[in-house]
Amino acid sequence: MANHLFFPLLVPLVSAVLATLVSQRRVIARSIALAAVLFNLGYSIWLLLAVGATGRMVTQADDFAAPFGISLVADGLSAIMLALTSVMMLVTMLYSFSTVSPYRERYYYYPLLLLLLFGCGGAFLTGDLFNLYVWFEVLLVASFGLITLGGERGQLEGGLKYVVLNLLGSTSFLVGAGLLYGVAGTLNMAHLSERLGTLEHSGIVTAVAGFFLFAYSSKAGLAPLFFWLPASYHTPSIAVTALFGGLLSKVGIYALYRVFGTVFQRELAWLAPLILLVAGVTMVVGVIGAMAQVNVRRILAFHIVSQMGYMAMGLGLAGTVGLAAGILFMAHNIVVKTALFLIGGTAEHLSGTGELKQMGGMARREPILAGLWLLASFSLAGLPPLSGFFGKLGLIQVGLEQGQWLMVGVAAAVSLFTLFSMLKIWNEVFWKKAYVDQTGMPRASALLLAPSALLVALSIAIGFGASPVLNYSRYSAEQVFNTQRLVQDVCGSAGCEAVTSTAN
Amino acid sequence: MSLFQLTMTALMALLSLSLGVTFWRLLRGPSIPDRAVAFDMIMIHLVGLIAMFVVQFRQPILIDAVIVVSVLGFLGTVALARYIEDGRN
Amino acid sequence: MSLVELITALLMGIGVFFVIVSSIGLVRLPDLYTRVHAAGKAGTLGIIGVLLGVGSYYITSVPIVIKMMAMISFFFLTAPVATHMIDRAAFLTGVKPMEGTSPNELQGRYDYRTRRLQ
Amino acid sequence: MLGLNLLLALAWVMVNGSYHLADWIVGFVFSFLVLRLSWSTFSKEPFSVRAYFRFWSRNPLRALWRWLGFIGFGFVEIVKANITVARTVLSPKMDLRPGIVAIPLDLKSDEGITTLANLITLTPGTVSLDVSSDRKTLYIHAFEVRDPEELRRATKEAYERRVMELLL
Amino acid sequence: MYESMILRTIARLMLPLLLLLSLFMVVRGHHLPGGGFVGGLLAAAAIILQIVAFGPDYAREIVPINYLRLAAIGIGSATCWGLLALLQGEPFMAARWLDTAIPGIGKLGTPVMFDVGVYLTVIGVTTQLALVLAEEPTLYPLRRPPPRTEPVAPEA
Amino acid sequence: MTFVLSLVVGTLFAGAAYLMLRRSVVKLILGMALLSHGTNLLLFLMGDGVVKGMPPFVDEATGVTPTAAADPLNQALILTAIVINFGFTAFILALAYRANQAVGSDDLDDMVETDRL
Amino acid sequence: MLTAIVLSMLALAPIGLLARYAPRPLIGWVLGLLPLAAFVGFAVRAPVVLAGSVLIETLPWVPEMGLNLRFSLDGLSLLFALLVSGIGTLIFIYTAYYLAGDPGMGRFYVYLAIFMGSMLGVVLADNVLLLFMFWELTSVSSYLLVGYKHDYADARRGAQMGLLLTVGGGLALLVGLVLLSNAAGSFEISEIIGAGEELRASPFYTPALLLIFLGCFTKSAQFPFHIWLPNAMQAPTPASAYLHSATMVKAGVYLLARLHPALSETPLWTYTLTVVGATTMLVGAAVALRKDDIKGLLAYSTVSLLGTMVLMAGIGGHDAPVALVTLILAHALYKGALFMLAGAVDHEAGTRKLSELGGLSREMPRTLVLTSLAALSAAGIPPLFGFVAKEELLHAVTHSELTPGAGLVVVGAVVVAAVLGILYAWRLVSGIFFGPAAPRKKDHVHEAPLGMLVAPGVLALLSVGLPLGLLPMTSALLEPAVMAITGHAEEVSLHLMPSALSLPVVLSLFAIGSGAALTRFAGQIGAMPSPLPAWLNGDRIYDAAINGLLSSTTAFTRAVQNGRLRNYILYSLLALLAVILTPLALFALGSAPAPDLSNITLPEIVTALLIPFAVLATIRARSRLGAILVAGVVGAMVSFMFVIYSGPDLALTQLLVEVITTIFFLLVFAILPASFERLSKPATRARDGVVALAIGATMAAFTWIASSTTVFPPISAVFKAEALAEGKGENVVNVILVDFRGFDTMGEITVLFIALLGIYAMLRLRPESDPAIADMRGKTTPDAVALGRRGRREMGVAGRDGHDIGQDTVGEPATTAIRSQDAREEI
Ligand code: NA
Ligand code: NA
Repeated sequence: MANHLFFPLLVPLVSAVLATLVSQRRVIARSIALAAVLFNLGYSIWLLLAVGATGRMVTQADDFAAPFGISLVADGLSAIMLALTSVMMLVTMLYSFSTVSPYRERYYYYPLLLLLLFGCGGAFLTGDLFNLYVWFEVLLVASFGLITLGGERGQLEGGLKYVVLNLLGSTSFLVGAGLLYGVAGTLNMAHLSERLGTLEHSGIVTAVAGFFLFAYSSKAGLAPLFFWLPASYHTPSIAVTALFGGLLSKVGIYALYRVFGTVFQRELAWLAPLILLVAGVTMVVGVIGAMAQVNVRRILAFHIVSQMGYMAMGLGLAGTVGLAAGILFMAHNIVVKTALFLIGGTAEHLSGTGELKQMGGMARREPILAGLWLLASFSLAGLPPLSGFFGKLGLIQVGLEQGQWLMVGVAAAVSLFTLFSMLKIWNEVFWKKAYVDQTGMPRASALLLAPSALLVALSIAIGFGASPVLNYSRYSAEQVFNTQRLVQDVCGSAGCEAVTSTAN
Repeated sequence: MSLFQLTMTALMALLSLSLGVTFWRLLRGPSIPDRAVAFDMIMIHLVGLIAMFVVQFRQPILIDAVIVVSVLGFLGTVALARYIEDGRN
Repeated sequence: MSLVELITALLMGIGVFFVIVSSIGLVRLPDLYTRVHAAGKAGTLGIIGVLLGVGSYYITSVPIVIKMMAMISFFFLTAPVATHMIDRAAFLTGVKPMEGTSPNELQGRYDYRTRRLQ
Repeated sequence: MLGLNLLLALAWVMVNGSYHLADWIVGFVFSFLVLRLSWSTFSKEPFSVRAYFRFWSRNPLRALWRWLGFIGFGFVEIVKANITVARTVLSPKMDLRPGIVAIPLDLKSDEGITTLANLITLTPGTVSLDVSSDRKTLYIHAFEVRDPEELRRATKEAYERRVMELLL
Repeated sequence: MYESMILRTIARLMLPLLLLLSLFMVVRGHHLPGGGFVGGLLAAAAIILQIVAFGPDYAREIVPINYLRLAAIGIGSATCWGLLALLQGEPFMAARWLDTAIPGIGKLGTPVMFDVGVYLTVIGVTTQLALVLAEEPTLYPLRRPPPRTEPVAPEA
Repeated sequence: MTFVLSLVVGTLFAGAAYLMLRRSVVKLILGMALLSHGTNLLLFLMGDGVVKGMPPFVDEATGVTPTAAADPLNQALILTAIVINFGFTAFILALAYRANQAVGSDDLDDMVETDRL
Repeated sequence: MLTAIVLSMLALAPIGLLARYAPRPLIGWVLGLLPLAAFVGFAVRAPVVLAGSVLIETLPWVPEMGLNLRFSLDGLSLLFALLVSGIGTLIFIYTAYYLAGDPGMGRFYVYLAIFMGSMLGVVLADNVLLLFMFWELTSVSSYLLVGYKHDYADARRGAQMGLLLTVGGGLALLVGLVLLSNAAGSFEISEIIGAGEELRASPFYTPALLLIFLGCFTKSAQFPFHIWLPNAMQAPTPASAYLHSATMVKAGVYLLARLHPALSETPLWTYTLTVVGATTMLVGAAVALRKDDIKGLLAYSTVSLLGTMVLMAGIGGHDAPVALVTLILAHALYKGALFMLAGAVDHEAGTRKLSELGGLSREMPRTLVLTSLAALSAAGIPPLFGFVAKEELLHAVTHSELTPGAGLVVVGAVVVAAVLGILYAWRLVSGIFFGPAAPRKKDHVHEAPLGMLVAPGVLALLSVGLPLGLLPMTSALLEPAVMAITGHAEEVSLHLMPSALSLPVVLSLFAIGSGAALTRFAGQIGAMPSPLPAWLNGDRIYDAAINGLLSSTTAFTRAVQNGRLRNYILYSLLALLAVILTPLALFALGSAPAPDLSNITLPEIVTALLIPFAVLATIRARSRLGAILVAGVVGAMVSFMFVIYSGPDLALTQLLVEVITTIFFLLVFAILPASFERLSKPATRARDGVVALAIGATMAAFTWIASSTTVFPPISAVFKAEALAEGKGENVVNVILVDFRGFDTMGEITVLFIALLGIYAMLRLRPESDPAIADMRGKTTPDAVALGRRGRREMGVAGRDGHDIGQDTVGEPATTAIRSQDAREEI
């Protein structure tokens, strides 16, 4: 049993408790948090390699056998998500050190971050549907805390929308899990996939899948369920925005991939056209919103929505290659989106405002920042040889192979509009003459630049190392879809149903 | 069904009808304290119903539930009365 | 029906009767201050009757009997407090007593500024 | 406080229905714990071993006896009160003459006044409304007020006197 | 807020009783309805009753605990009991039981101790929430927002 | 009875939906409370049949849980859901209160500054 | 080696930053070594290629996607590679003089170097994806170069227009190339070319070709996408000369030529290119004649030439490819020279407007000579290389594979374009150097420094030198290029003097003659009002499109993201209905069993029915506290259901939570306005009611169907069986919670804990409690200050307030608002 799978959960949890107890001593709290994140980073990189080498790893929480107890399952997708989570957490934490006000730091900023890490880790590792719900709620409530931390009016207003709409999604998840238990009598995803796989076509299962589609789509901010995202993501501290924009919104996509790839494999085939439709609409609506906005973080927030469409497209292509392309795109997007928020946030931080109209002159004043922005925004728009190109190319190739002309066309067109609105920021923030006298404006310190530089470097690295990344994505996608193997890994060679019938 | 159980069922039915009557007061108001009284009475009905359920279905483990409901009824009513004092209805 | 069952049914019947009385009172009585009488007295006695019924049904079980006794004392202690709080809240929030309530010696005794009762 | 502690320990073992020494000890320890936690609600002086060992009453048995008598009295009153209420509520035409009457208090202690107030609420025709902030007046609401002075006198006579026998 | 002597007297009396009841719920929770949650909520209810009767400031003094820390400690201890097995090379939260039952309490094992952690967490969280909410100033009367100058858009 | 309770679940969800579509913050929160009740009741009905008066406890006399006893697993799930929901409700309450305070109104239509262009 | 050249050009780009430090303009010569090295590298390989071999190098990159670092050097690539690196060398030198006084020169060199590397990549790539990658990189570097003077709005606009159009076309190109590769089964260009037959027969041929055309037309500024090119003249002149005339804009032509063997000779190919090319040729020439700005004039003449090249790629026939490569070379030489010379004039005279120039022949004689040479070549006057090219061009159009009618039209168009070309060349030279001198923009206009004339000089002289003696060598260079276009061996022999008086020669002479005759009217023709309506102006259309895009997106976003939570909830509920009700109605509703109403007792039904009543009462409640209470009763009734149906733990927990939540509610919302206001209109309420009923009915149906269908037995039997033995407890639910599924519980208490942290921070950390912040916003309230202080005390940070606030960094909106306000007031 791979009991080490508990460490990336327990280390943040225990650190969060400790950081809570010492929260007023910022240096100690920071050190604890940093140590935990570094541990998770190291662990997740090891896990990435180990899973790649030996395949899926499984353990049972509470030592209660699958499918009755809660399984922890680490496969390629989990490992990728876990690693990206750690990197993003590290980067945003470093960025927080120099940007988050001491007040916010003392009011449990680091414990909340660590608990978010805890929740994400659990969500990525669990193999149990209800347990996934619990982790969703953990990370959700941690995100509630972070998004409202500071108590500004915008945060409260936006936070309320965030909370309410996300809870609708959560409720749908819970209802879906309950209905599925009522029909299929189990909660373990491997067992569920085994049981549902034996059904020819069950109407009620297809209908129940709708709840999950709604729930995860609303977490992922797919159209028409994205409203919470642009309403709230620009309100908290920059570091939090960056973390949420880069990482958190992808948890919904992860769940879509995971649950529809394993449990609802049959329903995925049915729902694929709908998912593609949703994906296309999401891309378009998101980019339209981004074009309309006039504030750095608000533009970027709408871009998250738009990019979610691409990730949903990966699922809508309903197959290993499509999912692999989606995973690649997601990995790219997590990195680049966080980078953009950090860079744009730094410009905002230095300018004292995020309104495009009142900014300017950054290219001359902070050329490194400008360079980073240009790279990151071109990557987002999918210009080669940055990571975004490969993400987009993968989707386009699979889309063309499957004859999804319209989808490919939309995806291509949207990337042009993405470029357009990124140029808007570039023009207004970096190229335009400074709106105000900048003589008194602070300079971007190395600590402020380093996190985004790291991410941009990572984006370039994903571009140049696209081959191994794509291979790993394919490996992960195959693991997701290969439910037979999943069942054997989780419940033993005879399968979960055999375990159940002997136990009864 | 024995006579005793029949009696209990009948009593429970009466009590639940009484609950409905109390509920009417809760809906009707008109003042908040009126609703508070009704709330208190509803909790008392619940205690009664659960207590009778304990007897009818021979479920002594539910007695703890009876205790908790009573405590909560008191707490709820008092808190309600307490925090509406400053209001002007 | 055994004796225990008979007693139980009797006690419970009494209890239910008074609970019903209290809820009818709640509906029929003209103002809040009089309704509180019904709730505070009939409700309490009613529930005590029911609880006594439970106690008598499980008369051989000491823990249950003790619990029932504890609950009865609890109601004795708390039910009047609840009625007092409700009455007071009503008076403070300006709920008018019915026509013909006289005397009203509490009228004007609350000092809204110092939050004291003279 | 020790007495209360023992009383709670007794309640613990009886509620658990198991009377081993271990149960007594556990009950005692738990009771001690909660009493220690809620110490300041009972005692003005800070917690000390001495304060803990101070008994509640000098003559517990007699107090117990008096309390039992009081409860019996109260019970009878409650039944009477309920019959009154039932008659009023169930009569087709309700003829009420309610009123709010202030009753001067001779009782001083919190416990005493509270007991009186509760007793008044549970007895026929009257409900305690509030106690004045200086604790010298109890306001009651009565179903039937024909003569306020008479009500004041009767209440003090019938109830306050009995409570004063127990608590001051 | 008007103080109520009657309520205070009863609330004082209730505190130890309810706390004891909550302990009872926890101890018996493995066998009867109850457990860490119910116990914790009940204990918190006992303290909330004090808040209702005495106000938050005095309630803090009556049971002077930092509830936020209590909650943290609760979570920490719950985790620690789960860690026991992990350190012995078994999955997190694998149960460890003492061989003999503790007289007066019953079988003791990590799940029971975990439940105690839950109990502490729930007390800490619920009570602290009640305290901070009770310490808030009353919300109304609010100043109303200025009247809209722009015409109200039609319903979407 | 399952059928009647299904209808009850439906009314809870309908009420929740209606309340959540109102403009008042208070109604919104009440709607969410109804939503959680509906969800809990729904989960409750998903167990191994609805059983009257036979909770999932080990029978002291026989030492085994009756097979006819209610489904313990979905009850455990509901308990988890209740507690999680408790945390969320508290959070929304506090948030709504603070938003109410910051905006100076409890009309949700006054809280449009963050995202309206 | 090819890989090394391309990648090293890109990798070495940062050395351009040296230009910030080293002595100017000497550094230009040093940096020029970079392209020179590349030029030498290609020159060294030239003999092999000219001998007919193709050099191919392959390095795997992302083989899974078909992307490999595969470069090939054949005749066409060699021609372009030599042009790119050769002209690049000259431009590097020229730049050092042109930008001598510009502090940002280092940056400029970096962009130039990136461009050069990318352009080399485009022409050398033998993998469509690799080609696309470099293709996009040239667009990006062009963007940076055009926007070099980004303080000016026009520069930003020009840069953006170019990038959007070329990247937009690039996306089409990408899709087209992927389609093509899928059809050909390979991403390697050499293999795609080999699969010409299959490709033309493939159903993907038409879409792929159209998409590729879109890419090529935008890149090569074909009508109507040409508008970006004149706007790209915002770039400093070296960039204009290099990218927007000599090299980058020819990438589209290059790609057409490259794919010619595989895709040409279909009506789609031939006529699309012919129509687009000819139109562009005429439009460009006509507009060029009317331009006052010299760079604008040159830009439109480039457009015209690019049209001509596309035309050559399209019309087919034996001679068109020859004409194409000759034109490419000739145009690169004279247009590069003209741009650089125009830059020199601009640099010295301080203006680029013909109306503000004139009579500079005395001050700038050397420039005059070089400009005249280049312009004569551009006009196709013998014996310059431009003439040779024009001969080939006319030869090609008269021997095309078009239908006779179409062929005639094209011949006419080419002749007209040639006449116009002579006219604008004349306008350029005469307008700058002759005629009346306009008032000077600068005081002392004098000859450009010699170094600045080196680069255009070389190109201008090549225009002379190639025909005068180097023609055989040129032919040898162009021959393999033509071979690459046609796909089979061709013989190219350029000659200055026609051997016979053929039709092309006649046409050529006619063009020269009529052009010369019309020169005296050149001014008038240029001053004529445009025959086109004002709105039919590419720039206006572009601006209108951008503005329309912005305003329509704004309107849409305003309507959708309208800030109203209830609308968002409505959308969500409708979406939920869509995804659950549809499958339910389609697949599951039929399987619903009939309701079973037996075995129900009165207490059950009464208490169960109280719930709907309470729900209704909650909705209808006019008083807030009433609503809160009634909702509380719902919770109580639900708990009672739990009691009856064997969930005592649920009942207890539910009830405790219910009451405590209600108390929380009271704590913060205790003092409320007496009643709800009716905020929504009746129609809204009716609509919401319908939605709510639909949701309710759907959920009821789901509950009933799912609870009555049990496809598989639940696993819960195991929990019942194992509770005592494994979990040592009699309360099975509690055993699950703390043991069997304790992990869930772990998460759940964490949720509670996190909620506490969040709420605590929300209630205690108050921006308005902070005197330093709140005073400035005038929002301090005594309560808030007290709470904030209390929070700080609890956090143990009392006494350090001032310190903290001083440190409160600008990232927080609170302080930033103040900061930016201050900053604005200072101005
Ligand atoms: Na275990
Ligand atoms: Na079922």
